[in-house]
Amino acid sequence: MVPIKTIAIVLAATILIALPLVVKNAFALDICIRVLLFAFIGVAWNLMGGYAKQLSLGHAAFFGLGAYTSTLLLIRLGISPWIGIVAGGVVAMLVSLPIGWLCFRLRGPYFAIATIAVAQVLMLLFLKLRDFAWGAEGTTLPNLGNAPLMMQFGGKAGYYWLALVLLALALAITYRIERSWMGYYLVAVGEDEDAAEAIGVNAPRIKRDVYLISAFLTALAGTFYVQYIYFIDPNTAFSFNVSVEAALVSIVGGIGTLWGPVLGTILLEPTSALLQSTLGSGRGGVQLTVYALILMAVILWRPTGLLGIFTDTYQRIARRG
Amino acid sequence: MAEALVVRGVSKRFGGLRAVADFSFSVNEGETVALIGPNGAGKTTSFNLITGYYRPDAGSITAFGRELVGLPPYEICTLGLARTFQVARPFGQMTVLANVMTGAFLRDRRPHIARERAREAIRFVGLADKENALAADLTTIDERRLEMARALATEPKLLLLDEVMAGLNPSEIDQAVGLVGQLAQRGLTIVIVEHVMRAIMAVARHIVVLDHGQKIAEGTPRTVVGNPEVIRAYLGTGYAHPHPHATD
Amino acid sequence: MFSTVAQAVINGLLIGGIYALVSIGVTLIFGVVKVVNFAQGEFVMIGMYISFFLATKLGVDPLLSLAISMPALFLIGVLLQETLIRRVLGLGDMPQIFLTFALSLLLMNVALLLFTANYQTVHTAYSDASFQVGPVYVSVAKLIAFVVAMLLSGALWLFLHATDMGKAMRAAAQNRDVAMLMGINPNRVFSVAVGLALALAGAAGSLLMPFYPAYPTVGQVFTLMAFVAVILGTLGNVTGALIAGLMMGIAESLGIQFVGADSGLIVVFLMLLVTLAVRPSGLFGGWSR
Amino acid sequence: MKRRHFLATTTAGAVATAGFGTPLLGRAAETINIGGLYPTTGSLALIGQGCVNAAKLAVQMVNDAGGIKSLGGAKLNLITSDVQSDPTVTRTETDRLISSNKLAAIHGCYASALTLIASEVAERAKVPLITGSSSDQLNKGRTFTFTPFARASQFAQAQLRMSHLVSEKPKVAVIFENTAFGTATSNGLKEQAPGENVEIVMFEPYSAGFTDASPLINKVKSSGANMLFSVSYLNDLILIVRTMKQLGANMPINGGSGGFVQPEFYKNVGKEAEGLLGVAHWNHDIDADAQRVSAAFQKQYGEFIFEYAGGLVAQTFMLADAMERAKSSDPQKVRDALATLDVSRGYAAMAPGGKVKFGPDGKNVYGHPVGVQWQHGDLASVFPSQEARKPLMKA
Repeated sequence: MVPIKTIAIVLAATILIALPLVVKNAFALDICIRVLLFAFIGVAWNLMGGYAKQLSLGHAAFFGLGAYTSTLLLIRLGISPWIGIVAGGVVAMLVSLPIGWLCFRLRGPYFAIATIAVAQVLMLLFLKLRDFAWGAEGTTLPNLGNAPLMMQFGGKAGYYWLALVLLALALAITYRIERSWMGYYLVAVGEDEDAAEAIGVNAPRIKRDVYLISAFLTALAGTFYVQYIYFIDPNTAFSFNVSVEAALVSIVGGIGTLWGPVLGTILLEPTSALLQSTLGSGRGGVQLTVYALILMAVILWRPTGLLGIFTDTYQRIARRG
Repeated sequence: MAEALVVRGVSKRFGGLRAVADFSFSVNEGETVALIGPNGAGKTTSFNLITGYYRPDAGSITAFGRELVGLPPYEICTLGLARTFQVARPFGQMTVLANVMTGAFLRDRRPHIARERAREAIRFVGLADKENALAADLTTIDERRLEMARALATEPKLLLLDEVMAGLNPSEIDQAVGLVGQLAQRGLTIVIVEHVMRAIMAVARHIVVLDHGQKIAEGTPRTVVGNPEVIRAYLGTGYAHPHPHATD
Repeated sequence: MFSTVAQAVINGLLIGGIYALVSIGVTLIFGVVKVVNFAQGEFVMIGMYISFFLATKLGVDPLLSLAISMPALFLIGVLLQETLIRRVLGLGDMPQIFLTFALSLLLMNVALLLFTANYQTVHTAYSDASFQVGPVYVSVAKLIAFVVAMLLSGALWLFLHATDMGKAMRAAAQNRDVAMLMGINPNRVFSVAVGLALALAGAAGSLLMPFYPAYPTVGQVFTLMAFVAVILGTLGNVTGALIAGLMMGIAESLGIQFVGADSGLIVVFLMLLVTLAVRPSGLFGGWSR
Repeated sequence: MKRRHFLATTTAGAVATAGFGTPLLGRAAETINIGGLYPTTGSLALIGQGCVNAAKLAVQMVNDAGGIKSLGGAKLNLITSDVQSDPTVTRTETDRLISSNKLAAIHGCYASALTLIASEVAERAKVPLITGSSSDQLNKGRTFTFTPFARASQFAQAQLRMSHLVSEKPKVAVIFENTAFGTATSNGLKEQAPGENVEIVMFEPYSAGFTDASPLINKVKSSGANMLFSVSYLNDLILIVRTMKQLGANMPINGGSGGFVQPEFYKNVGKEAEGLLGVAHWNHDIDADAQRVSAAFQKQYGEFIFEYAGGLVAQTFMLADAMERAKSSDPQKVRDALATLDVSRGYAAMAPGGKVKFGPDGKNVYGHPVGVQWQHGDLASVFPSQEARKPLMKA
C-alpha cells in the first residue's frame, strides 16, 4: 500500500514539474498558473477559514500588503522581489495582529463583515497614498526581460514553477498542522469555541497563530501576482474578488480538508476561463450567469464540498478491493 | 483536609436579573459535592462563573489556592478544573478519538502520547467500540460519555459535571452513577449539578441547595431533603411531604 | 458654517432613510432565519427596474409603483425562502453566505443580459425639484423617499408588535423552539420574514427611482452600506438597523464634507471598526424590544 | 481612386468565385486576426459594449472597402474578449488572445488600468497594441504601444483653457473620482492651472460609485468656485449634475471626458445637460469621415458614435494602413509599419487635427483633444477655434 502511494506521489510530482516542458500553449499554461495561484490562496485561507471556521472575507488585505510591500521595495529601492516576497509576508503578519485582536472578538457574520471592512479600509488608504504608493493610478512593473533574480521570467514556465513551489509549501504546512495538536485545536475551535476552551484550548492564541500563518502565505501570493500581471493598483491588490475566490474554492472543494481548495480551484478556474473564452465574446453577462448557477448548484447539492464525492468513491473502491 | 475549591460571596447580574447573589461554598479535596435547586436557581451560572465563562460582579473563587476570577476558561482548565456542559457539546465533525485527543493534548503535545491517553479515557467511560464513530452520530448517553472522557483526558483534579444524567433511562443512570463513583474513588474532586435525586443520594456526601441565585441550605443529603426551605423552593408553599424525585 | 453643517446633516439623513430600509431587510432576515443575505442590494435593483418599466411603458409614477414592486418582491422573497434558503438552513454560515453571494452574482448578470448595462432614469415633475428652508436646500424626491421609508419602517414595527405573525417572528429571533411552541409553523414565519425583507428592498428601489439611475450593479453599494448599518445596529435588531441606517447616512455626509469626498466610506468603516472594538455586539444589543 | 478601389475589389471577388487554384497575387487571401479587449461585463460594461460594436463596424468597413489589398484583399477578422473590468481577467485574456490566435495587432481596453496591463502583456509578446486610453504611463518605456489620441495631460490643458470661455477670472472647483482616470486627469489640471491663469479653489477626490452626490455638491457650493470641473464616469456625473440642480448650485460645469461624452449622459440628464462643456479625444463632427461613421453607427445602434468608439474606428484603419504598407500581418512588421505611420486623409486620419504620426514614445505628435458642448441633444465641437464646428452656446 505505502509503496504504491509513494510511487503515485512521485509520479504526480514528476508530471507536475515536467508540465511546462511539454505544454507549450501559453494560454493553457496561464490557466495552470492561475489554478496553482488560487489553489495556493485557497489553501492559505483554508487553514483559518476551513479548519478553524473563521470566515474571513478580507484576505485581500494581506494579498494587497504583500503585493505593495514587494513592489515598493522593488521600484523605490531596487530590492529583488525574492526578498520583497518575504518582507511582504512579514508585514502581513504584523498587520494581522491588530486586525486579529479586533476581529476575533466577533463571531460568525460579524467576523466576516468586519474583515471585509478592514480590507476595504486598507484599499481606501492606499488610494490616498498618491505620492508614496502611486494612488489610484497604480504602476506597472519595470520590464526587465528574462531576469530570474528579479522574479521576472521570459516564458511562463518560470512563473509556473514558482507557483507550484508556493502551493507545495502551503500544502506541506497544512499537512503538518493537520496532523499535529494544532490541527486538532483548530478544528475544535471551529466546531465549538466554548467547548474547546473548556478542555484547555487557548482559542484566542490559536486563532492568532493560524491567522499569522494564513496572512503570511496570502501575502506571498500577492507578490507573485503582481510580478505575474506586471501591474498594481489598490483596486487590484485589495480586490474583494480575491477574498471571495479564496473562500469559494475552499467551499466548492471542501473546507477544512487538505486537498479541498486544490480541487475547488481545479474545477472553478478552468471552468471560468473556458466560459470566458467560449461565451466571453458574446453578449455580456452570460459567462458570469453560468458561473453563478454552477456555484449555487454545488452549494445546494454538496454543501460540504465536492471532495467528499471523491473520497467516498475512493473508500468504496478501497473497500471493494 | 485541604480545600480544592472555595467560592466566596460571588454575585452575578444579567441586566435586571440577579442570577447569583452572595453565593459561598467550598469543596474539600477528594470530596463529591452536589449543587441542586429548581430550574433557574443559578446552578449552571455558578459553573460558568467558576470555569471562567462569566466574570462575577463581586466575590472571589479560588481553586487549589489560586484565584480564578479574571482567568479565561482555558487557563482554569490548565489549573486542573474540567467541566461538562448541560447540553453536551461534542465536536461533531471529529471522531470520538479525535475529540478526546484534543483534550489530551493539553498535557502532552505529542500525538502518539495523546492518542494513548485518549484511548484510556475512552475505555474508562465505555466508548471503546465507538472510537472511530463521528461524534455527531452518537446517542445522548454516548455524547455524555464522550464529554466526560474529553474532560478526563485533560487530567483534571477537579471535575464539574453539569446534569450528566438528564434524559437518561434508569439503567443508564445506574451506569453513570457507577462512573462517577469510580472517579471519586480515584481521588478526583467532583462538583455535580443534578436533578435526579436518586443519583445525588448515591454519589454526593454533601449537598448545596440554590434557589433564585441564593444558597438556601447545605448539608448531608438526608438533612437537606428534610429541610422545609428546600421543600418550599421545589414545590411551592403548601406541600407537606418532600418528594424530590418529581422535580426533574 | 452652520448652514453647511445643517445641509450636510439633512443630505445624510435623507439618503439614510434608504439605507435604513435596506438594512432593516437584512437584519430581519438575519434575525428570524439566521442567514446573512448578500443579495439584498440586488433586490433593490429589481425594485428599481420594476418601477422603471412601469414608468416608461405604462406611465406609472415610480411612487405609485410601490404598490406593485412591494408585493412582487414579497412573492419573490417567499419563493427564495422556499426554494433556496430553506435548503441551507442549519448548514452553518458558509454555505449560506456563499449561496446568497452566488445569487447576487446571478441576479446582476441576468439583469445585464436582460436590460444591458445602460443607466435608466425616470424623470418626474419632482425629480430635480427642491425647496429652501432657510439656507438649506431640500430635494423633494429625496424627502418623499425619506418620509415613505420612515412610514414603512413604522408599519413594520407595528406588524412585529401587534400581530401574531409579527410576535412569532420576534420570538423566532430569540428562540426557535419558543416560536414553535406558539403553534406557528416556523417555515411560514421564515417565508413571511424573507418576503417582508425583500418587499422593503423593493420599496427602496421604487423610492430611489425618481432621483437615481437603475443599472445592473446598482445594488452592491447598498448591500455594503446595509451590512455596516446592521452590524452597528446589532444584527437582528430592527430598531437598531433603522437608527444605524440613518446614522450612516449622516456620518457619510459629514465625512465627505469635513474629511474628504473620498473618505465617506472610510469614516463609515472606521465607525464600524471602532464600535466593534468597544461593543462587539453592536450598539443596540438584542432583538427589538 | 475610388473607381480603382472598386475594380480591385471586384477582381479579387471574381477570382475567388471563379475558383482558381492560385490567386492572381500568388498568395491566398488570408484572414487577418485583430484582437479587441473590452469590458462587456462589470462596472464598465456599457462603454465596453459600445466599443465592441464600433470595432465590428470598423472591421466591416475595412473589409467592404476591399480588405488589405497588398495581401490579396485579405479580410480583417475581429476577435473580441470580455475583460470584465477585472485586472486578472485582463491579463489572462490578453495572453489567451495572443497565444491562441495568430494576431496582427490588438486594441483595447478603454479603462486606463486595464489598458496598462494589456500593454505590458503585449509588449512582452511583441504584438502591437493601439489604444485610445489617455494615461501618460502608456508612453513610458514601451515600443509596441501606440496612442493616436490626446494624453491625459493634454486634456487638462484644454479644459483649463476652455474655462476662459465662460469666465474672465475662472475660479474652479475640481472634483474627481479616485481612480486611475480621475487622478491622472486631475493631476494635470492642478499642475497646469497656474500657467493657464486659472485658480483652483477646491481639489477633491471622491469615491467612485457613491449613492448620494449631495454632500459633495454641498462642499462645491461652499468653496466659492464659479465653475466646476468634474472628472467622472457616467453614473456619478449624472448624479452630480442632477444634484447641482436640486441644491441650487448654478455654475458652468466642465464634465471632462469619460462619462460626459456618452449619449447615455444626455439621455439620463435631459435638458439639464444643455450647454455643459467637456473635452474629448475624438468627436463625431470633427470631419466628414467621422460624420459618415457616426451615421452608420446611428443606423445600427440608434445613437451617435461616442468618443472612444469613434476613435476606435480610426485606430482600425490605422492598423489597416500599417498592414497595407507592411504587406504583412506579422505583428513585428505591423509594429514597424505603425511606427512609421503618417496619414493626413481617410478614415485613418480621422482625429482632431486630421493628422496622425507616431513619435518614438508611441504618441501621435499631432494629437490634441477637442472641447465639446451639449447643444440640443447633440455633442458639438466648440474648442479650440480650428476644431470648432459650432459656435459656443451661452447658457
